[in-house]
Amino acid sequence: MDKMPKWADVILIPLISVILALLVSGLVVLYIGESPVEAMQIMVRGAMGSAYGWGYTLFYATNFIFTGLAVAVAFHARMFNIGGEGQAALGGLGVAIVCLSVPWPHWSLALLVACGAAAIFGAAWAAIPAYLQAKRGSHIVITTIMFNFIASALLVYLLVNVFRVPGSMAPETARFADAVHLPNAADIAPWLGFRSSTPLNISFLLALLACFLVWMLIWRTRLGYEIRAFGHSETAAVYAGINPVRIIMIAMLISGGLAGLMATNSVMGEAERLVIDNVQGAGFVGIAVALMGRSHPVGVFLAAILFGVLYQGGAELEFEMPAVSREMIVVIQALVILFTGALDNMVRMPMEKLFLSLRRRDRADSPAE
Amino acid sequence: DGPALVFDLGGKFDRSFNEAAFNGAQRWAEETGGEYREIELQSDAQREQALRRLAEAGSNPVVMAGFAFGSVLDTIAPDYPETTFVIIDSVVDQPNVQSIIFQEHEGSFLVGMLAGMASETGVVGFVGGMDIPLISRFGCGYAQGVVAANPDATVIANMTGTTPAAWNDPVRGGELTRGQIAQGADVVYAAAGGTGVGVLQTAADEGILSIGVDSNQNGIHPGQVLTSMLKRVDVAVYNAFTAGDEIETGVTVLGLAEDGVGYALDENNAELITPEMQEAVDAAREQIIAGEIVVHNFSDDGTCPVAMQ
Amino acid sequence: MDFLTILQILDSTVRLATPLLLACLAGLYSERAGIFDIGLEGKMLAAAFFSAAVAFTSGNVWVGLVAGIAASCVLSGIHGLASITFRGNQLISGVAINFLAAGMTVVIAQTWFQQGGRTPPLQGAARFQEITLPFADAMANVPIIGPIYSELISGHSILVYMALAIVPLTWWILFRTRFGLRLRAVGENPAAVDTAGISVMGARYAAVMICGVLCGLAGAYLATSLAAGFVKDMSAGRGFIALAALIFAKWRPWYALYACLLFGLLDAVGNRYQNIELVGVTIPVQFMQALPYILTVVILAGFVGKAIPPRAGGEPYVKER
Amino acid sequence: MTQASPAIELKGISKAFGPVQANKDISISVQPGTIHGIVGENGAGKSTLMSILYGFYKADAGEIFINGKLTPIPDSQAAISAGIGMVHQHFKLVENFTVVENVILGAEDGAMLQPSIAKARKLLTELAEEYGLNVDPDAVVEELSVGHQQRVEILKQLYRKADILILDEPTGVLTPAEADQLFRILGRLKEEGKTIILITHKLREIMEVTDTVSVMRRGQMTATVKTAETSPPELAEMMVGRKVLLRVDKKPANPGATILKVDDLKVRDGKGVERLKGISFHIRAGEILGIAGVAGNGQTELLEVLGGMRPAQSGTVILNNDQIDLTGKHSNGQTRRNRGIAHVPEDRQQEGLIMPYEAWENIAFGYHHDPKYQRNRLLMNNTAIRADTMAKMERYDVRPPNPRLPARNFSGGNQQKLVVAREMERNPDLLLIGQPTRGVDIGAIEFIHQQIIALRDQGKAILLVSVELDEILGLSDRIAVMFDGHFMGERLPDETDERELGLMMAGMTKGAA
Ligand SMILES: Nc1ncnc2c1ncn2[C@@H]1O[C@H](COP(=O)(O)OP(=O)(O)OP(=O)(O)O)[C@@H](O)[C@H]1O
Ligand SMILES: Nc1ncnc2c1ncn2[C@@H]1O[C@H](COP(=O)(O)OP(=O)(O)OP(=O)(O)O)[C@@H](O)[C@H]1O
Ligand SMILES: [Mg+2]
Ligand SMILES: [Mg+2]
Repeated sequence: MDKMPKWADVILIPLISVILALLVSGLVVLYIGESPVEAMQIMVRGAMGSAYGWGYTLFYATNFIFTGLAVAVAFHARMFNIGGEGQAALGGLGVAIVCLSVPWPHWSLALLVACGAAAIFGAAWAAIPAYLQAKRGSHIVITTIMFNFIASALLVYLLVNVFRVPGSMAPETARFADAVHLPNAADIAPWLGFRSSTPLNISFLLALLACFLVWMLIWRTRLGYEIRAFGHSETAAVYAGINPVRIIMIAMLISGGLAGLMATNSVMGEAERLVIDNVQGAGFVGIAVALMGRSHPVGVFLAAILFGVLYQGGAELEFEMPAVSREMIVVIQALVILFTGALDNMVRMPMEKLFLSLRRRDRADSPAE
Repeated sequence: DGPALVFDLGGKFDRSFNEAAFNGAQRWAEETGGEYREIELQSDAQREQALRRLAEAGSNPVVMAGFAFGSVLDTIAPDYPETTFVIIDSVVDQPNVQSIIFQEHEGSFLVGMLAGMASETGVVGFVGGMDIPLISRFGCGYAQGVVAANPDATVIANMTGTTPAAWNDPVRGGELTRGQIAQGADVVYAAAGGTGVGVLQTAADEGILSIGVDSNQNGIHPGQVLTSMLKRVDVAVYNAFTAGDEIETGVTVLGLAEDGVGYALDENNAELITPEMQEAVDAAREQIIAGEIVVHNFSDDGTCPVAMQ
Repeated sequence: MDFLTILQILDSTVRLATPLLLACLAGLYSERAGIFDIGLEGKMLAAAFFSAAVAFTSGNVWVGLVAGIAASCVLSGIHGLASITFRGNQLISGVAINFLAAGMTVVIAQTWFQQGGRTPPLQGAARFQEITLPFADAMANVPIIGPIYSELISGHSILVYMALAIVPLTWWILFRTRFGLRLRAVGENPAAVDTAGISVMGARYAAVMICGVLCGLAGAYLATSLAAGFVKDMSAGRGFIALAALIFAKWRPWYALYACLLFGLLDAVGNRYQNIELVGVTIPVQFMQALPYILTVVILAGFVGKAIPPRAGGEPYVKER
Repeated sequence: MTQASPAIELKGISKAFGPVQANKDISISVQPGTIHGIVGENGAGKSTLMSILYGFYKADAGEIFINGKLTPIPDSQAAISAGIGMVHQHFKLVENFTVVENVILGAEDGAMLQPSIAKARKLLTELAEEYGLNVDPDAVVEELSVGHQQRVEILKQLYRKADILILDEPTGVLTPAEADQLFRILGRLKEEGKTIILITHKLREIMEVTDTVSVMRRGQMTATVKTAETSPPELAEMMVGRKVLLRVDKKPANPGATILKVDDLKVRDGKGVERLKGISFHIRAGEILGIAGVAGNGQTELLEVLGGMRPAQSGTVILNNDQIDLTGKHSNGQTRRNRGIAHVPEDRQQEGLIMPYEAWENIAFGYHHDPKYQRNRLLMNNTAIRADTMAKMERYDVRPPNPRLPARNFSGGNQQKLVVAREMERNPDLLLIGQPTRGVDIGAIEFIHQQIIALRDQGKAILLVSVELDEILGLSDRIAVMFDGHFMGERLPDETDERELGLMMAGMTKGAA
C-alpha cells in the first residue's frame, strides 16, 4: 500500500521543493539588493516565455539529457560514473574527426556516422575504467575522475598540435563544412517562431529517442533486467547466472556512449567545431540530473529541462540584471539541487503524514469497512 | 544605442585580460558619462547568444574580449550589417568587424630583457596557464628578450594545467614558481590569469622578482614585481567605445609602435629598474619599432627560436 | 637528479599533499560513519574564502581559520541535515554543496570586497607563515640529515604539522577510543549501534562535523598559507582527488597519508618535469601533466586490490519504511 | 513490598507503519522469573511488539510498565537502563568487528577502549565458563558461524546485566544441539530470576521451555495461556485460524533411474580454503536426499557448485548421463537451469530474490531467457510474465496475490513461497533446495513441505539441505551427514534418530561414540 497518491509523489513534492529553493534563492537575490520577484519573472520569461528562450532551454536540456542518461544507466548497475565529462569530451573528438575528414554529401549521413563515432569514442573512454572495475576491482569513481583529467590533457594536446587551423590563435578545429550543418529548430519548425540562430537542433530529437531507448533497454529488455538485477544485488545476480564482468562492461560502455552522444548537440549542432573544454560541466550536471530524475528516463528528461530552464533563465537574468552575476545563477542551481534532490524528504515526510491522516479520516467517515 | 562589451569565460575580474577590458570601458564611462552594456559568459553556447542579443538590442559597437569569439563572430556578423563588432585577439574577415591584434611577443620581449638583466643567477622562469598558442606567444617573446639581454641565460617554462582550473589555481602557480626558484630562477613571468596571483605571491614570499601580465600588476607587491607586460586591452576598448558608430573596420595591429603593448614603470618598481636597464629596453623598443630587431612571433609557425626548459 | 632536487621535490610533495590529506581525513571521518561526501571540494572552497576574508578584515589568520572552519561546518551541517535528518541522497547533497560553495563564495566576495570575487592579498599576521623548527639553521650543514631536516622537515606552515599530527590522532581516535568504536560501528551497521542504546544521529552528526572542521583546515591552508588570499574556484578539483585518495587508502588513516603523499609526489614530479626529451623526441607537456593521473590508474589497477567501503555507507538509516 | 508485580506489563500498545497497522491495542503481562512464549504467523506483529518494548520503535499509543512502574521507553538506551535486553531476529552485530568490540559497543566504561576491552575479555571468559558460551573474544564476527554469532548476541545482553531478555526467533538458524544448549542457558537464567520472552515458530520449543504463551494474529493478541494447559495443535489453530498438519505425511519413495551422480567433488572458496574435500553421492528419480550438518561444513558450497554459482576445482558431476561443466565460461546458473536443475537457495533475501523487484520480476529471475517470457528477440513479454506470476501465486497461495508488489513487502514466508513457486514450477529433473523453511511460519512450512513431497512423487530428484533435523528426518528418503567438507555417512530416516545424526554432525562416527 502506498502512503501517498502517485501524483503527489511525482508532481506535488518536487513542485513544493522547487518553490522552496526559489524562495531561498529570492533571499540571496534580496541580499545583493535586487527584487526577487522581478528576477523570478525574468528567469521564467527568459527560459520559457518565447521561442527564443525555449530554443536555448531545450538546447541545454539536450546536453543534460545525454549526460543524465549516461549516469543513470551506470547507476542501474550500481556504478557511479563521474567520468561523463571526459567521455563527452572524447565524444566531441569523434564527432570532429567524422565531420572534418569526409566531405559529407548530406548532414543526415554525417549525423549517422557522427553519432556512431561519438558513442564509440565515449564508450572507449569508459571502457578502461569499466574493465579495471570488472577485473581488478579498481574503484570506478577514482578511475573515472582520473580519466576526466587525462581526457582534458589529451584534448588540449590534439587541439593545439593536431587540429588547430594553422595561423589561428584559438585551440579549436576548423569550422565544419556547411554540408554537415544540422537542421535547427528554425529549419524544422519555423512556424513555432524559432529564429535561424537558435542552437536547438535535431539532436534534441536524438535525446528524446535516447530517453525512449534507455527506457526500453532498462525496463523492457533482458539486458536491462540483468543490469538492474546486478545493481540491486550482485550475489543474487550470480545466482541467476548473470555474469558480473559482462554487465559492468556493457553498462559502462552504454553509459560512456550516451555521454559521448552529447557531442552531437554541442559540437555538431551548435559550435560546429571542436573547442577546448567543450563539455563545460555538463558531465557533472548530468550527475545531479540523474539523481534528481531517480535514474528514470522520464525523470532525467524532466530534471534536464529544469536545468535547461535554470541555465537559460539564469543567462537572461544575468543579461538583464547587471547586479546578478553568473555565480549567482550557480547558487540558484545549487539550491534547486539541494531542495529537490537532497532535502526532498523534508517536504515528503510531512506530506506523507498529511495524506495518511486524510485517508484515516476518510476511513473513519465511511464505516462500511 | 551605446556600446557593449562581452567578457570571455575567465570573467571580468580576472586581474588581467578581461579586467583590462573592463577598465577601459569604465574609463570611457567615467569620462563621457555614457552607459554601456556588458555580459559575462557562463558557457560556450552563450557566446553567440550574447552577441546576438546585444546586436539586436541596438548596441553599437559590440566589443568582445577573446580569441574564442572568432569563429562565432564570423558566422553572425553578416546577420547584423548595421552593427560594428570589435574582436580582440583574433582576426575575423567580415566587413563590419574590427579585429584587434596585439603583438604580445614584442611586449614580452621587453620584459624578457628586463628579466635577463635583473637576473643574477642567469635563470629566469615563465609560468603559463595552458599550453595554447596565445600563451606560447608570450613565452616565446619573453625568452627571446631574455636571451637578447643575457645570451647565457636559461629560461624555464611551465604550464599550469589542461582544465579550466588552470587559470584559477594560485596554489599550483605558487608551487611551479617554487620549483623554478629551486632550479635557480630569480625572475618569473606569469601569464596565467588567476593562477598568476599565486606566482607573484610566491615570488614575493621567496624574495625573487616577478613580472605581471596584461594589466599593470606592479602594485600587488610593491617593490617585488619587476614590471608588468602591458597589453593595452583597456585602450583598445576605450578607443572602440569612444569611436562609437564611426569605428573603422578591418584589422588593427597594436604593437610597440602603437603603444598597444609595453612594460610598466611606476613608483612601485622604480627602484628595481636601473637607468641602464631602462636605457637598454628603450633602445630595443626603438629598434623593434624600426624593424631592426625582429621578434619572432610563435603563432607564425608554431616554433620558437629560443629553447625553453 | 641530485640530492637537493629530490629534497625540493619532496618538499613540494609535502605542501601539495597537505590539503589533500586534510580533506582526505575529513572524508574518512564522514564516510567511516556511513555518510558519503563528495562535497569535500565545496567545503574546502568555502573555508578558503571565509578564512581569507576574515583573516584580511581582522588581520589575524587565526581568526580567519576559525571563520573558515565555521563556514565549512555550516556546509557540513547542511549535508548532515539532508543526509542524516532527512535521509536524503548523500551524493546529491554533496553535488549541491559543491555548486553552492562555488557560487556563494564569489557572490559574497564580490559584495564584500568588490574585487571580482577575490579577497585582497593577505599580508603579515593575516597569513600562516612558515615555521622554522629549532636548530634548522644550525643543522643545515650536517651532511644528509642536515638538509633533510632544514629543507624538508622544517619550514612549513603550522597547518602542515597539524595535518601530519592528525593522522596518528585519527588512528588513535578511531581504533582506541569509545567514540571511534561507535563511529566505525555506525558506518558498518547503524542498527547495531541503535540497539546498543547509542544515538545513530548523534554519532553521524559528530562525524560530519569533524569532517567540516578538517575541510576547514584544508581550505584555510590553501588560502592563507599556500596562497595569500582567495581566488574563485581555487580548490581546483583537490576535493575530488582527496576523495580518490580516500578510496585508494581504503578508508584507513595511515594509508590516507601514504595515498596523499603519493598523489602529492606525482603532482610535484609532474610540475617539475614538464619539458622532457626522450631520445630526441620532446614529450608533450600535456602528457607530463596527465602523467600523475595515468600513474594513479596504473597503481590502482596494479597494486591496490578491491576497496570495500563501510557497509552502511551512502545509505540513510531508516527504521520504519 | 507488595505482592510481586509483573516484570513486564504492556497496556494498549498500538503501532502503525504507514498504512500497515502492525500492532493493535495489545496488552500483555509477564511474571518475573518465567519464560513467556509468543507465537504467530509471519507478519503478525511479534517482532514489532518486542521492538517497541526494546525502544527500537516508538509506539503510537500505549504504556509500558517494568516491575510495576510506568517506564516510558523512547529509545533503546531507556530499555537498556530498565534492564531489558533483546536478541533480534536479524542479528544486530557489526560484522567486521571482533566479538569483544561488539560486546562492549554501547556499554563501554569510559572514553578509552582498552580498559573496557580488558574487562570485557575477562567477563567473557567467566560467562563462557558459567554458561558454556564459548566464543573467541578476538574473533571477527563475520567469520563466526551463525550459532556463534547468536552467542555473541546473548553475551552482549549478559554483559549488560539484562534482567529481562527478549529473544526473537533465536533458533531459526541453530542446529538442534545448539538450540538445546541455548535452552539450557535460558533455563539457568530463569533460575537466576531473569524474565525471558521467546518468539519462535517451533511449537515444540514452546512446549518444552515456556511457562506461558501468547498468540498473535494480524497485529492483535488473540490469547494468552499457560503452556501446560495447551497443545501444539491448539496453538497452531489459534495462530493460523485453521487446523494445521504438524507432521509430514508421505508415501514411501519409489526411486527410478539415477539422475545426479557426483564424484570426488573438491571446491575451494575465494580465500583458497578447501570447503569440499572429495564428495561423492548420487540421487535417483523420485527420491529426496537430505543433507544434514552444522552450517558452514560445506553444504552451502555444494549447493552453489551444483547451482553454477561457483566453480569446482576437481571432480565430476553427471546429470542424466551427461557430464556437467564445472569451470569456465559456461558454468553458470543459466546453463544449469537449461540442463534441468532448479535451485532454491539458502538465503532468499540475498540470493533468491531481488528485494526491490516486484513479484513478477522475481518470478522471471533466472528464467528471464525463457522463450515464453519473450516478446521478440529484444524485448521481454512483461504481460506474459505477470500472467504467469498470477497463476503461480494462486497455486502457491502467496499472499497478498499481487504481482506488482515488491518482494521486500512480502513477509518471509511469502517470499519463500515465491522462490519455491518459481523453481518448482519449472518441472526440473533435479531440485536443489536449501533451508526451505527458515523463519517461515507453521502454515507456510506445512505448505512448502507438501510441495516438496509432491515434486518427489512426480519422479524428480531432490537434494535437500537443512539445519532442521526435524525437516531432514521428515522429508528425506536417504540422509547424508556432512562434516568439514566430507560425508560422514548415509542413513535411512527410519533407521536413525536425531541423537545419532547429531553426533555425526559433530564429526563423530557411531563407532567412536
Ligand atoms: N520497519 C518496518 N517498516 C514498515 N513496516 C514494518 C516494518 N517492520 C514491520 N512492519 C510491518 O509490521 C507488521 C508486523 O511485522 P513483524 O515483523 O512485527 O511481524 P512478525 O510477527 O515478527 O513476523 P515474523 O514471524 O515473520 O517475524 C508487518 O506486517 C509489516 O507490515
Ligand atoms: N515497506 C513495507 N511497506 C508495506 N508493507 C510492508 C513493508 N514491509 C513489509 N510489509 C508487509 O509486511 C508483512 C510481513 O513483513 P515482515 O517484514 O514482517 O516479514 P517477516 O515475516 O518478518 O520476514 P522475516 O521472517 O524474514 O523476518 C507483509 O505482509 C508485507 O505486506
Ligand atoms: Mg519477527
Ligand atoms: Mg519480521
